[in-house]
Amino acid sequence: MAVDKKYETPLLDQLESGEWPSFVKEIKMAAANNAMSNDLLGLLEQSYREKIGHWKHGGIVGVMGYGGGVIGRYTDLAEKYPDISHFHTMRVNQPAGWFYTSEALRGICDIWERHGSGLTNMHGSTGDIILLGTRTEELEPTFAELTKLGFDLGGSGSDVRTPSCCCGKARCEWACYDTMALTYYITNRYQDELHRPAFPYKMKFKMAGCPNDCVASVARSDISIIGTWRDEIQVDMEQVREYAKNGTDIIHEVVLQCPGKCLDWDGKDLKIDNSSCRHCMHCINVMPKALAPGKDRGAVILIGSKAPIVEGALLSSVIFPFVKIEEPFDDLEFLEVIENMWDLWCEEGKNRERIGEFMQRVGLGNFLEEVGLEPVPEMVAHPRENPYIFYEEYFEEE
Amino acid sequence: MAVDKKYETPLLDQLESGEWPSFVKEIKMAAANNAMSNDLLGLLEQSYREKIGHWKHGGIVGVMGYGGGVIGRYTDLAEKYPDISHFHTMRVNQPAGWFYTSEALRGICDIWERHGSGLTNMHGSTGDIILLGTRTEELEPTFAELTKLGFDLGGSGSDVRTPSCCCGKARCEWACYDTMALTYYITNRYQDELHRPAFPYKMKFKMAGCPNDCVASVARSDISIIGTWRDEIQVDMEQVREYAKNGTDIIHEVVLQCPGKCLDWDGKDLKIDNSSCRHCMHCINVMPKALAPGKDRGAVILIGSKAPIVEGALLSSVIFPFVKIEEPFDDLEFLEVIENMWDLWCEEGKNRERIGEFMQRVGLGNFLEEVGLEPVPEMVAHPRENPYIFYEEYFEEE
Amino acid sequence: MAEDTPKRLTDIGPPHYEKFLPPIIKENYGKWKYHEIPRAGVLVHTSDTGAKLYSVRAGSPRLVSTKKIRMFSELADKYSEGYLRFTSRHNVEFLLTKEENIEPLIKELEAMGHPVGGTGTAITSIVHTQGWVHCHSAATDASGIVKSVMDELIEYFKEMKLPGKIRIALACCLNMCGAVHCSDIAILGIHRRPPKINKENLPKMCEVPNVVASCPTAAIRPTTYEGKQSVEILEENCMFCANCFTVCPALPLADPLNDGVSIWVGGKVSNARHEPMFSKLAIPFIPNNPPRWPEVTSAIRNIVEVWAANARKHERIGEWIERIGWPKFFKLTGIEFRKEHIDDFKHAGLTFKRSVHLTY
Amino acid sequence: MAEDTPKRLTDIGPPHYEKFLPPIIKENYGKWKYHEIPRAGVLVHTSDTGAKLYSVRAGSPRLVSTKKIRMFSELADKYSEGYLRFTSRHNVEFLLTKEENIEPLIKELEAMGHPVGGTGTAITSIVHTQGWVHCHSAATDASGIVKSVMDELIEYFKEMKLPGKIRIALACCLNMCGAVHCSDIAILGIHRRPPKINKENLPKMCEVPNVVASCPTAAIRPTTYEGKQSVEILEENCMFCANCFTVCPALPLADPLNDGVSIWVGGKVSNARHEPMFSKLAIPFIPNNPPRWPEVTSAIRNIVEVWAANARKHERIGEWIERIGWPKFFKLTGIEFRKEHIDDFKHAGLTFKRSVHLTY
Ligand code: SRM
Ligand code: SRM
Ligand code: SRM
Ligand code: SRM
Ligand code: SF4
Ligand code: SF4
Ligand code: SF4
Ligand code: SF4
Ligand code: SF4
Ligand code: SF4
Ligand code: SF4
Ligand code: SF4
Repeated sequence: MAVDKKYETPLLDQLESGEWPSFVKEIKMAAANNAMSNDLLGLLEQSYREKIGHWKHGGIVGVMGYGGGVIGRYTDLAEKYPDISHFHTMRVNQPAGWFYTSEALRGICDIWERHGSGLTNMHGSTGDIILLGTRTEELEPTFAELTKLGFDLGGSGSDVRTPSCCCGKARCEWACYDTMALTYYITNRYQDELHRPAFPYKMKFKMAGCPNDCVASVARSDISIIGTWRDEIQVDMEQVREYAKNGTDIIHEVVLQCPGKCLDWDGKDLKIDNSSCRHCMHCINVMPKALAPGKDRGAVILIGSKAPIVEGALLSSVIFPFVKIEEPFDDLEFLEVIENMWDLWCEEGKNRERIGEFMQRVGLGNFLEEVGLEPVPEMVAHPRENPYIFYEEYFEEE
Repeated sequence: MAVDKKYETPLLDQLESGEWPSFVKEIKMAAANNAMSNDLLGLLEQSYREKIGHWKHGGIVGVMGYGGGVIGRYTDLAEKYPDISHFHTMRVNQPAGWFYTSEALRGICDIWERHGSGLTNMHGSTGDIILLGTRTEELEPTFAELTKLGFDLGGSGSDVRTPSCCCGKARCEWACYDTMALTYYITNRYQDELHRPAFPYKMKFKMAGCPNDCVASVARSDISIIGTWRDEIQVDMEQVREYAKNGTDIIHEVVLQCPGKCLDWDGKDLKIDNSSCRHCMHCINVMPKALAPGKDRGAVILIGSKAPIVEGALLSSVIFPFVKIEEPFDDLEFLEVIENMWDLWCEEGKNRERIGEFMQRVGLGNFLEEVGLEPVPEMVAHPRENPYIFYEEYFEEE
Repeated sequence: MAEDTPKRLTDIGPPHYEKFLPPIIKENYGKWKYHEIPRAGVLVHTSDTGAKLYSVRAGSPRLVSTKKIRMFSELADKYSEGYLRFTSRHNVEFLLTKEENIEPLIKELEAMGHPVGGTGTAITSIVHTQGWVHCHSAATDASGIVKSVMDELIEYFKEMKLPGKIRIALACCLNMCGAVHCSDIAILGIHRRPPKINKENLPKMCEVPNVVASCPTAAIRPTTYEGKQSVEILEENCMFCANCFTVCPALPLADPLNDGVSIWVGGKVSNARHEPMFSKLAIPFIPNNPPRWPEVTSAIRNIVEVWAANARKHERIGEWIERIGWPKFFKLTGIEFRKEHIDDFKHAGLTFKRSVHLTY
Repeated sequence: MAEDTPKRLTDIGPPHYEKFLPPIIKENYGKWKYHEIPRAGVLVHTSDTGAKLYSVRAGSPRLVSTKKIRMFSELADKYSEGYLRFTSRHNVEFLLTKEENIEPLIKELEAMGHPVGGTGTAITSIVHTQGWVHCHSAATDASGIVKSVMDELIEYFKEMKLPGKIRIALACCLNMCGAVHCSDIAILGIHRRPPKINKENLPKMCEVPNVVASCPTAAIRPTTYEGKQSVEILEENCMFCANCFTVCPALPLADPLNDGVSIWVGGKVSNARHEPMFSKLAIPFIPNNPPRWPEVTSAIRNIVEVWAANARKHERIGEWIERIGWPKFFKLTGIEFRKEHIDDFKHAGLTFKRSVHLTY
């Protein structure tokens, strides 16, 4: 259905030129047939003119039986832009690795053109397919059609958020474990936790196949699972010499940039002190034809990263220095430990306290004790510098 | 006067053997003629037996008109060891650089054998000559004799503490300013602040001639003055080659260890990117005959280092990235700024709050504003990582 | 149950990814041996079996209409047997088995307005968030700045001519949904005025204890207003984080005159060479200037180009600055160093320069 | 004033150092060109003028009697025209102009029980404090441990056979007068029990608000005892720092059964290569075992020797560990990693391992 109402958008129009693809064109494309998108265009132009947003805090809306997956949104200019008086987002759980067939995509488009704004984010920064903007009464029918197509909603609120991962073994030579298989497994194992918020705050998983961390898991997931190896870097010395011959300055580009200072190059052989290799990937990245991660592969499990609110941003920190990630995933011990952590966090965490903040508040040592993990030096960048030790052991007079 | 009383010291006696010089022998040497030292021996043996000290908090004792320079000390076993019922320490301000003539030393020995225990520390860890142990009534006569000999007391309590310095230009080729002259000057400029505690807490100065920091000033002085240069490292290339010839592995020992990554060595010439040199001294330390600090020399002024109590240990931090230290010292601008800091600290510092802690509490930015310094990037390791900015400027509706 | 009321499906989870993998990937899953990047936007992965997969990456605004998704789908049908994917930075990738399809696909993509590039040492898409398009919390727009910056930097997307990887991200408020805290260059929307208290609504909409607890600087105190529980704000303690607004809609901070963006530099996520690093403040404030935020785009071009001209190969912005020192960064970029740059939050003391490792 | 009541001198400051400088130093002040270390304990400084100064460095227990000072003075008269100095680490140095005096001086010093060494990559004297000899606050003795450790390590004082500089320090309580917080190896006296409250004396001797404020962990609360202001201590909040004892003598912590030392490693002060670093906890607790603290001496020998066997040239302990990683340090030294090693003070989170830069 064509849309009659037409807004002047002199400011937004300026964002149609230039070589980078234009989101304004996208909104206009949708607006041609969609009243919601058309009103969005008008509203956005007004925001550009006034330099202020026009959205209100969302109330709680969603689909029956779920507590997450929908972000409620209403404009504060509903009289002027009635078609976006509701403009809720549906978060649809993407397939692991963001692989699609054209057919599957068209299925989603069909649904969303019927029930929503015809606008999406491919993808949201957590990883979901974001269906951007619809009315409350459309949520349930959209959901029914999505599930029929084989898609389910993702997380929002204080639940497990939609796990995501790098393409891993599907398209990368460095994947040290099967990121997509694990992501699929974890997403299914925690369907209940994902759809029904019961935690003190959100809980994100991200799976990266190697230390390059192409999903930024160390920076933005409560549980970061990052592939690595613990034996020796695989070397094809002929290929190393090939790189040197073809212009790679191995001393300056590789040896001098190795953080473990474990490389040496005499013009013929690359010597690697694997025992102080930090598994940073740099030498492998520079010479992918010559070097590869070792054969004894697995992952490091880290927890706790998050954005700055309230205590300052955190990166995830190591709790398992190395685990094998092999089928059957049901036997993965670290997942049980994570579940213990959730129990503890649910019991003792404060409202809106992420697990990384919680762990810091109770102290890593105490936290480990509670969840039944032994402290190991891999968990710290370095031992304490201050002498403020809560000694728990002491002798008593006999 | 020979001492009759004799203690059995089977535990301490065990510390007379071994190649390292024995403090027990020193106490015994003194104890032969000195009743205080003799009682100290008995007391110390008891401490060794019981694994506990036997000293009480000192009350306030001192010489007339001074608030510092004496540490009062009493044993809790005064009946058993009456000669050390008082056992106060006098801190005597050492000559800059700890240079002495045998004559001067004998003068001090003469005084201390007459008035005290005959035991000293050469020196205390702040730098003073420590005259270890005497009675209250001996303080004034000792002081009179010391001043007659040309020596004065050092600091203690909440005052300027005895400044100290490395030997600098007297015996080191790397001194970038005259540490001993500056120390002498500062000690005299602040005689009043040194002898009459009027600060919230102690205030230590340490002067090091170059970034090697042979007096550990960066770790243990409220004001650390560390020599450096800002032009190019002086190079005698012939001598560099000489080192290489004599076995210095310039690539591994120097180039690879340069923190600024500013060196390169092709077997003939050492290339230095002085613009990213961090003035760490390493290359110069390894090849003292070949390299030397530049000619445009001066110092970095840092403030705030201290031991851990209460907020955790601090290293000093930069407040003047580079100042020239040239006579007349009366014109040194940074000393005026330090005096401003003292005023601010006296007004707003809490009791027992060192200036480093104070600066952190009020915020470096505010602190600079109050003392009239412009913020420069040299003052920080890096700009803030959190977005919690107290913006002070904003626009107002016209 | 009657035949025609279908069972309501829940908790089915996402579709299994295998359904969407092209045969070449299924066959070579876990067998990839190495990759090459013959030109910006094209990756060639070679398998142990000798098989070769050609991935063609095109830029996307992320905010895409279903129409555009249909257009992508058509291209996929034409050139890559219907298989395509999106990347973790929201680019679209077509998964080709035929080398000869690369060039025609690129032509069509570019004709559609989707430049091909973003691989290797090219600048790739800007991870970003909702802004004025959908979020109540935004201090700036997201898509508009991203479009403007990418237009400005387009040559670096289309060619791989930089010394190392560089990742730009944008978040429209301190919640940082764009996870900008670890980016080479981050654009962050900021407020500069304390919340305005909607006294009428606050008691109805918000739990006072939660509101008080939400403030990291203890700027919020409980009080009463017309007999009802309310809050007051100590303006001099507020650093405009909007956390109170997140828990209480009656405390909006948006202010057209004083909202804008800050620029941060030197973060990274990968473990390559240096451990992951947070971004650090470069430019404390640039006012919102829609539709094209020219001050922001030129500030970013400047940083990119100064880095490009001075960094060593593989050195990311943070590593480069660590080598040359922050004073040099400010000097080379001409950015003014101000009080705002100096940390005064929890670990502030640890950011002071506690050595004489200085450059002159 | 009568002739025989001398004017009381005050604020005269220290004697001018020039009075004590040997002529060769006065003449070459600021002109030194380079130095050499022909053997442990001997420094040769050569001036622009060609003059050469020979410094002979001997170990000292620091706690020296006036008799010993007189003996040093005699040696100075005999070999160095009466000139000598002490170093910032309490060694004594004789300042010779005659090369031929070096050997006889060394002989006499060694005969007196003062080994010569401590230069370059030798281990030099241990900076230390008062201990049971003079301080009320000590959790251990200072001089006794120092003597025992130096006896154990004497070969490393007399020869320069280590990979780099190594600085050992001792402090007998957390006040850290020995400034051990930045030492390659630090020995730190510690308590492990909370203060015992001397209820009778406390009201007389201490200001309750000061006492309460002194506690970094808020373990002290005001209370009353027999009608007078007093304090109580929440034992589980106390980490035994003794700061309360420093401000209040009625709160002693010393406990023969539970006092002892902890060992810290990896600090440094110089700017050479790495910026200054704090020492980090290696061994949380070793009980006091006078007179020779054998567990301490062997722990330190172990650390020194593991470092010596594994470090690269010039690499100090902290730099070496930074290269190989802490897990490797614990493995190589055989020291057990325990809960106590994990920081839980103010900046604890910053010490967690926030990357996958791990060695296996
Ligand atoms: C849609 C999305 C941004 C986008 O455009 O991609 C988003 C949008 C919102 N985020 Fe987010 N966050 C999104 C990914 C993130 C990320 C990145 C990530 O997940 O990798 C982060 C940083 C990582 C982290 O979790 O810390 C993030 C950190 C936050 C925070 C701060 C959380 C914290 O602990 O500091 C909030 C505030 C809150 O939770 O109340 C927040 C809150 C919000 C809310 C719900 C606003 C609010 O206060 O209620 C936003 C709804 C916007 C809207 O109107 O649609 N969002 N949010 C992302 C989710 C899409 C998806 O499901 O795929
Ligand atoms: C004598 C000396 C140790 C030694 O054997 O060398 C010493 C001895 C004492 N120091 Fe100290 N400090 C001595 C240098 C230091 C240093 C090192 C330095 O100055 O370079 C430090 C660390 C650096 C610093 O200032 O932070 C130091 C940090 C402390 C502290 C902790 C201060 C803090 O802010 O954390 C205290 C506690 C206090 O001030 O109440 C302290 C307190 C004490 C007291 C006065 C004990 C007390 O609580 O009242 C000790 C008297 C011992 C006695 O009975 O003689 N002493 N004290 C040093 C002074 C000798 C001299 O004048 O040359
Ligand atoms: C497709 C994608 C994964 C996915 O499942 O979607 C991916 C794919 C590859 N990454 Fe990545 N990375 C992808 C996001 C990332 C991210 C995440 C991010 O940017 O948010 C990172 C971390 C960035 C950071 O540190 O801030 C990332 C850090 C790397 C690195 C480390 C580079 C460095 O020097 O720090 C490499 C190694 C290299 O390129 O030499 C790498 C290498 C690769 C390789 C070469 C791996 C391979 O052999 O296939 C792939 C092609 C890279 C290229 O674009 O040149 N990838 N890569 C992501 C593409 C995003 C995009 O559209 O541009
Ligand atoms: C005499 C003394 C200064 C004084 O005025 O008393 C001194 C004198 C020299 N120091 Fe030092 N340093 C002295 C304490 C220090 C300290 C302070 C401390 O240990 O408490 C440091 C900082 C230690 C630290 O970082 O923890 C210190 C760090 C250095 C360094 C840096 C070494 C490094 O690699 O970190 C050098 C350079 C070198 O040796 O290569 C150095 C070099 C030198 C030179 C070679 C300078 C010169 O050209 O004359 C002198 C002979 C050193 C030697 O012993 O081999 N000096 N030196 C101090 C002797 C102490 C002693 O008796 O052992
Ligand atoms: S994280 Fe590693 S395995 Fe995954 S796509 Fe990136 S480089 Fe490949
Ligand atoms: S992976 Fe990194 S640390 Fe290991 S050898 Fe290669 S460059 Fe060095
Ligand atoms: S600090 Fe520098 S100038 Fe002073 S003695 Fe040490 S090396 Fe020489
Ligand atoms: S002084 Fe240090 S930073 Fe400068 S060139 Fe020498 S080794 Fe490098
Ligand atoms: S960053 Fe802030 S304004 Fe932007 S989408 Fe996230 S919550 Fe909303
Ligand atoms: S904006 Fe942040 S700092 Fe200001 S009152 Fe709200 S929560 Fe507190
Ligand atoms: S370290 Fe503690 S016990 Fe030792 S002298 Fe200093 S204050 Fe006294
Ligand atoms: S010893 Fe320290 S932690 Fe314990 S009560 Fe006293 S001041 Fe507090």
